[in-house]
Amino acid sequence: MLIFEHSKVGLHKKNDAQLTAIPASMRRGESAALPEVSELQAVRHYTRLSTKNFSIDTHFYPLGSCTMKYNPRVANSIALMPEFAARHPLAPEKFSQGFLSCMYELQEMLCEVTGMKGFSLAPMAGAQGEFAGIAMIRAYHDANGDHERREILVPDAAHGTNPATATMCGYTVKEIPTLADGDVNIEALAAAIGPQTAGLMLTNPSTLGVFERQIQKIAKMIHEAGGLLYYDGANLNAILGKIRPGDMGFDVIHSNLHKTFATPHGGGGPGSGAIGVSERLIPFMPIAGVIKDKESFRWANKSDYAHSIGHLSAFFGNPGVLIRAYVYMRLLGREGMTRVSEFSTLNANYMMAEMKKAGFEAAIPDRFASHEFIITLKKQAKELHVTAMDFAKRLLDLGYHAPTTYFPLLVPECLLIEPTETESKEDLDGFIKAMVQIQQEAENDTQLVTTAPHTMPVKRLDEVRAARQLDLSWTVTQTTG
Amino acid sequence: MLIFEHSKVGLHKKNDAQLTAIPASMRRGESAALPEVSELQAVRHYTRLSTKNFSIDTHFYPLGSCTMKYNPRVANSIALMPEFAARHPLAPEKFSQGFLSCMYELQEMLCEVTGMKGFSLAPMAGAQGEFAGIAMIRAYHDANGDHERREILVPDAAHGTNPATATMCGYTVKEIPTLADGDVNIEALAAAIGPQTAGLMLTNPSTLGVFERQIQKIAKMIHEAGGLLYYDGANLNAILGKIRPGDMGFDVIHSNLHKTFATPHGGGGPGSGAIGVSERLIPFMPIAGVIKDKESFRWANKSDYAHSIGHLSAFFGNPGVLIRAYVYMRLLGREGMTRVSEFSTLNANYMMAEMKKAGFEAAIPDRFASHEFIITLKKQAKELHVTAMDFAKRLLDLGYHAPTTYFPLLVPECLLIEPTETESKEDLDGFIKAMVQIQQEAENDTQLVTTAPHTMPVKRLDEVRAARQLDLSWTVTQTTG
Amino acid sequence: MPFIPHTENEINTMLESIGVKQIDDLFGEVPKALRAGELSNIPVGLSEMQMTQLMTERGAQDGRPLCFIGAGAYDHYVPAAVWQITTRGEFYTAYTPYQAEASQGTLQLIYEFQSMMTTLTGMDVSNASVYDGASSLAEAVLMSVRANRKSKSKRILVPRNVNPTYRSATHTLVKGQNIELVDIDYDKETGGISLDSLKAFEGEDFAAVVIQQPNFFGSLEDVDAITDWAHANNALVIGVVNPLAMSILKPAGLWGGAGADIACGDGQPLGAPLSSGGPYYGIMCCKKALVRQMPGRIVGRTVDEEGKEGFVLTLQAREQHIRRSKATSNICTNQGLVVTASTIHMSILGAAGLENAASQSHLNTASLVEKMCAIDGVEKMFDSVSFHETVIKLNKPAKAVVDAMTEANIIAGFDLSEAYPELGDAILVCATEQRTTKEIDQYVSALTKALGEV
Amino acid sequence: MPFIPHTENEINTMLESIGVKQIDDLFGEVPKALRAGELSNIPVGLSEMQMTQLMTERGAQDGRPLCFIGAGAYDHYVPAAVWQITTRGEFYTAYTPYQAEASQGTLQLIYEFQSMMTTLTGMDVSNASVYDGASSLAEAVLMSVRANRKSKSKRILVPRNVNPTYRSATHTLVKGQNIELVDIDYDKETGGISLDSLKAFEGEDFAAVVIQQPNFFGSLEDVDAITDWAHANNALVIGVVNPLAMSILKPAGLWGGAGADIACGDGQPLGAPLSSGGPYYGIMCCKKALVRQMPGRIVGRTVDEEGKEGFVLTLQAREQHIRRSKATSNICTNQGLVVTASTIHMSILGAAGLENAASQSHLNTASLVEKMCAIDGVEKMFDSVSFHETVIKLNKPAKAVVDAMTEANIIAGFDLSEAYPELGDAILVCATEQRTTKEIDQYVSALTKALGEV
Ligand SMILES: Cc1ncc(COP(=O)(O)O)c(C=O)c1O
Ligand SMILES: Cc1ncc(COP(=O)(O)O)c(C=O)c1O
Repeated sequence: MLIFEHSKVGLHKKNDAQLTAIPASMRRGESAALPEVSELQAVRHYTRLSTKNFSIDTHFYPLGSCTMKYNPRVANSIALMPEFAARHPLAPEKFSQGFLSCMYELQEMLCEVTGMKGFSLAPMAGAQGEFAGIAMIRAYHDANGDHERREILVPDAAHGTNPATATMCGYTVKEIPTLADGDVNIEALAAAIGPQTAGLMLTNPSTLGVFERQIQKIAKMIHEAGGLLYYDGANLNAILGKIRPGDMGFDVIHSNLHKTFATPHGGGGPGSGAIGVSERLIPFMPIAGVIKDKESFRWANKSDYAHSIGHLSAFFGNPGVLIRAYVYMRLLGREGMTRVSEFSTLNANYMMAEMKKAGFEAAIPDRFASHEFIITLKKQAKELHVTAMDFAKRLLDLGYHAPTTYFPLLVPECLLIEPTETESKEDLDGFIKAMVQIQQEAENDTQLVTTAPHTMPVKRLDEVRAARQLDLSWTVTQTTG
Repeated sequence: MLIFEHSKVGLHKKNDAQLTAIPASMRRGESAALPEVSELQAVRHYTRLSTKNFSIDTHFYPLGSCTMKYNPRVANSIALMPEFAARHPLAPEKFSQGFLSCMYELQEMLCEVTGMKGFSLAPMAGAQGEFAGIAMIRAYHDANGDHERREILVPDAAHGTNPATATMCGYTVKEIPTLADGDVNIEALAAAIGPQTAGLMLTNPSTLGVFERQIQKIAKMIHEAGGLLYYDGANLNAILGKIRPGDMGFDVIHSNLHKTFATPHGGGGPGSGAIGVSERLIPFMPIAGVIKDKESFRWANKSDYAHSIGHLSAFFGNPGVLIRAYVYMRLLGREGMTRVSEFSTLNANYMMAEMKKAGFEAAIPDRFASHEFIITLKKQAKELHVTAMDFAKRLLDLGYHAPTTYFPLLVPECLLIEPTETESKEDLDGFIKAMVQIQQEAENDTQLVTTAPHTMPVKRLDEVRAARQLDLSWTVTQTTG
Repeated sequence: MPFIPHTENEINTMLESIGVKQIDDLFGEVPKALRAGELSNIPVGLSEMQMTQLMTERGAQDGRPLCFIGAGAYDHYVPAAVWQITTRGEFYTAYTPYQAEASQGTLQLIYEFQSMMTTLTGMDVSNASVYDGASSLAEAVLMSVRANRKSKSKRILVPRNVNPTYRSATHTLVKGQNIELVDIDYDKETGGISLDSLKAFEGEDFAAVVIQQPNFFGSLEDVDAITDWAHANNALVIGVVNPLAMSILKPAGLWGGAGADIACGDGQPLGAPLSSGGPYYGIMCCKKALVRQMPGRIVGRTVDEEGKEGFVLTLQAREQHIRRSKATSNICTNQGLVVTASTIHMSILGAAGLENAASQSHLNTASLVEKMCAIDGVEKMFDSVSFHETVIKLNKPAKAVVDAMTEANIIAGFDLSEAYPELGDAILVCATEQRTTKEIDQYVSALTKALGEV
Repeated sequence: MPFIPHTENEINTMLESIGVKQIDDLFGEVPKALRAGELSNIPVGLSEMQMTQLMTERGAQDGRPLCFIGAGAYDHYVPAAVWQITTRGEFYTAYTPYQAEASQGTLQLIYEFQSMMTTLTGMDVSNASVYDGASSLAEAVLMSVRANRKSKSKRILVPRNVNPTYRSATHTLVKGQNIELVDIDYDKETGGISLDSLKAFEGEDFAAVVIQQPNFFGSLEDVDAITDWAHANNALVIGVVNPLAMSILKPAGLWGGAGADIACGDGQPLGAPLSSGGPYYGIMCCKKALVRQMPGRIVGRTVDEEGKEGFVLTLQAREQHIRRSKATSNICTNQGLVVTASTIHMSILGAAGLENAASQSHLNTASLVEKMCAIDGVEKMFDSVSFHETVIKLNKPAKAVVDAMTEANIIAGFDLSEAYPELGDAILVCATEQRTTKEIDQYVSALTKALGEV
């Protein structure tokens, strides 16, 4: 039932405030048709609704490329402390030293752990970080009078936001193929590079779950051609503290703090796509950063960045997310960073090894996985007509959130599995057991799998109907009619 | 799975603190066998465990005599404000004026709404309030040299805590029968009263859900015999703001703040059984109350109460509960008090009327209900062999918490139903519909009802086994064995 | 090891299964030269207790000043239930609802949110949020260029009284696609957009006209006239709205004869704490005909195999994970959790609750302004109708006055001198429903004192 | 109407169904003389926003002083996860788990709690809590009188170094049943109970001997010797324990040759915020043979009709709702929610976490005491081993010193002069693991200053 269906007209009372100063022609005639319910009805409705979700706090959630790790509860309580939660974004600096010092230190720690020279916390998600990065690359070329560079190179395994971002920045996108072993096809890359090349966007380890071994060579090729290198840091969890994008030669990177730095994903956000830059891109950084002047902290202004790409948001990104990331990094500390990549990698490789032993086919079987790995179910699809999606849905019945399905696009019938470092061996083993069970079901009782899930609040939903007979909002006539 | 079954020996690390000052003979040999789990494992375990409960926030919970009304969330956030949550009970008065002023005002408001002359917030639940009240009655008689009064009168409909409390205070208990119409049998009462009578404990409206019409007469009888009147305020919700126990002639009352004043029941507590007294019992009040001296507030000490019964607790009852009750009372205000009793009474009478129309038998059919009423299923038990407990269990399947079963003890196969004022007509109607459905099932598919519940995490549990083969705690050998 | 659930024993078993000796072997493919050294600029880890102590200190440094500033972020009351439920693990720690069957909680909630936004703005459809108010304007601009069939232009008319940071961010976000934002100046008397100033642009081709209601100066625009003018000139209308104001003002969908085409703005006033500027969320609503040009997630209601109602992400072919370089936007992660809070907030308050907060804010600001203007040398800058913000002209340097008032633990308002130097010493003040009469009086006496001192 | 979900229409429909004209008719049976008038001493209702403002002010009045006081309530760190999960509606707003099938969450949690308390105290069984430490001692005393088959006595030996409020509350709670608490004095040198002082009672009949470990002065008792003496004299042993101390000290179940018979105490150090004194919870553990004499709820593990594991309230025949006037106690509602928090707290910390908190508190107090005693005129009162509290003798009036230190925003300790006048100017100080070195140094300089001034 929708909250609107609990609504009773006449329940709520308006104050009789005098709005005579506002001409009637500017006022609203009828009140908005929001639900009229008691506080208990609202609390009960949304409490019950919440239980229809899987989440990290309730389920193992090995969604590849998403780094669904534990979100420490203390980060939440600190972010909601009244001093932070009620702080106005434009508060004078006198009322801001505590907050600004945290943001400054967060910038510094991110520089250190990524090997970059400057960090901006402004972008509000990974995709906005990508935007800021590519916009800086463009501003850099523009500042050099280098206006002919109109192309961004993107491997075909890349996340959809990469090409979409390049387009948004006015670039055309050229796709680079990937080899069977997961590395970029260097020859194809060499052929694609030219005076029109503005830059390359790369994830390393890639979304195929392997480390790009030629990275130093690739960086050299791009740089020699006058292009810049963008690092999509969605997979930073895999190398945190062990390998630094700056050392690999990247000029600009984003880091999804809502992944690597354990801020919650909130059922769709908010995130933070903080961006780091090499020395030469510092003048192009977006507004607004935090600067330390002797012992006090202040907001950066335009004069701090000669060629700033400008604002990305109304204020300063998502500070509530940034506070959470700051807390997480300080809890881990120096030594904890490396642990993240080590244990996320251990977990992924253990799962891959065990699943291979159980008969599943790894997409890249002969290399170590990074923090995630891919299983391809193309054999099952062909022989049993059971797809990766069928496995995914059946996993829900067995109490596991499904891995990412059908991404990256180049591996057929794939499941991209990312356990993260905060999951215990017990849960990894449970997941593998569930996969083995589904495999047996697929062989012996195919329909059980192809019609899954059976224990969720709904069965498989009609997506075609959803797109054709658009029903995007509730209207009163729907209940009376 | 128990949290212990997720435990892995060796997961947690101890600091290597030097405890050399403590002789080894006083130290513990082996560490306690507490679980060793990660924070995520603990969070996930208890988050999932919570979802196995029914609660007000998730279900209609018409548990008679328990007043399961909405517990405002703001009361929780205020009680957890660091200034209140981190306040030490023995903080000097300089650091206590804010807290003490709330407690003082709470005392005053409780006096006003109950018609009593003094209030103590010390008792930590209803039963402790009863204890304090009966102990005061005893201290009063003792102070008068009236040592022969050794008997407390209790109607047979009374809650179990009433006779248990009297015993705890060293009294013997004499039960008074109730008439079919729910009133006390006045003749039996008259016969029971004598020079040995210390007092009478009464709930009004009674646990039968009707108002004791002879209350003024009863009060007179007791008082004339030299006894005092105790009011069990568990049912105060029924008369809040409309009728005051003090005006009915009670000398001492307790109020379950965790019922009438909407503090949560927390799966078994904590509560508060604040007690109010008439003028003559003020000198006997327990320590510690809050006293206003000019503009500042202080703790009462022994010299404020000439004959105090003493301490009931280590500090001052359950202030976290008291803060919540204070917030609730201030939110309702003067005018909101009466609304509580009016709407809880409306809801109960509406349900009783509708259920009677649907063919159910009310225990006291010809009187208005108070805020609760009783349905007796003795016909169903006799004719269909379906008991009140069967109905109760089947209700769980249909998404409703069961009413109180088999209490009060004198009505056979009873369900004591208390909807409270915060439930909507929609939910009352839903409950009635469910009862009608169960009645039909009982007639047509008896077993469905007698073996319910079918959709809960467990089916009916073996209580006899639980009591005979006592298994009250987990031990390591249980998993290895 | 905080947050790592592995014992030594388990680690060994796992390494054995993989067939390596130590964890570091798993990084064997990485060139040695790329291995990081010690991260000496990162402090060593703190315990949760130490971290809480540290942040309690940091918070105490900032204190809790009295807030009389708005300028795009408003200090409204949020019922306690809102964030207590929002931070339940099931909402807080879920991902974007890709697996619909295991995400009906979030999906139904978003559907309810979309329904609430459409009734509030009077538009046909809503998405599930973009980042914030500024990015919502940028996305609206991009969308209008894609959607306007009557215009080939990449030029957008943007009044100077639209939030200056929104304008600046929009410029950043759209300039890569060669979209030009053309300024319209505001009327010096009223601070609003006059039809006269629009006349200068008649006959030119614009993809859209932007209207902020209330505008950045807090005043109400004649939205009907501007909307009709834009439509008459084949431009779409983008309304930048304060959603709380929408509860008492004419909703964007009803502006002029045909209504705004796109409504955007910041959802912060509907349940998001100020939180130093975010997370808030961007509103994005439009007419039905434009839905396929809309960026971001959209949830639709449908049925399952057994005909039972359920909810899914729909029209995904617009999005980057399907359409890649041809997507309507690069947005992926949005501001889901704040949308959750906002939906619960609106459910608890209802229309009446929003209207009460809106009108009390209006009245409080009016009272503040009246009391301020009784001080010598203080006056209203514009002759206009305010919602809950007003520009005040001072006879002393604005920055110095604002600074002086921090001594009284007051944030006095937004100093307009940088964004609008032509206004001289002017501040934008705001008193929401949370400001008590006592606090307003405190403000007025602090201002009197400050003006005497600077 | 806050919290009332009825519209006028619904009210009318409901009244019609009942067959009355107005709600007031439902109160028709109540004598007119008993109808209450206006409740003029109760203020009119506040909105949630106003209430929050009011309580923010009240909280600010009390501030957040530095806490160096224990005396039964200790300022330990509680991980943030604990109360975030505890206040989930499903735990927070459920009733006592009478309907087992719909309460498996709470029931399993209590079973886990019982398991944790037994391993911590070394006892066989635990109940689901009584009210607090004081009431747990009272219940233990009543229980010992019921349970001691070797003694007919209603006399209990209680050392004077047991928490004085516990002793006073116990007296209140047991005197109705003619139980007598007999004082044993503590040794003036050590503050502890010496075997010598016990000798005086040899040959007398006592139902039980109470031992507090650590005692109210913070010192450790020779629990083995006292336990053996008690058993040799046919008395049961009631241990009043600090459960956090139990993580490093010999658990009550292992005291002497046979172990304590009943362990009680206050659960506050295991996850309950100080909260002005409650809600905390009372611990109640005993030997298996005494379980049927135990008061309060007990949860047992059993199976359902299909053999599946499940949990129920058990041994209910002990309780008031069944046994009425013959019950083991009148307790009904206990401290469930705090037990929930405590169980989660112990799960997150584990034994190692508890031990770390306990030993760090021990070391911090030792450091505080050492630094204090370096001040002229300040010395330890007793020659004894402390856990995390110590009695300090001052050469100035204790009350005046404590008062003076409030100026430095410090709660200096518990003034012992009322409860133990014989000790002269003495305070009981405590520095938990939360007190930093900086704070301890702040304390010491504030004390130096205070001693100079008073
Ligand atoms: C590889 C990769 N790049 C970029 C992104 C985009 O990040 P966001 O969703 O925060 O915009 C994602 C997130 O899904 C990703 O997995
Ligand atoms: C009528 C009645 N009296 C007394 C009590 C005892 O109150 P408490 O459980 O708070 O001790 C109850 C609670 O169940 C009750 O219903």
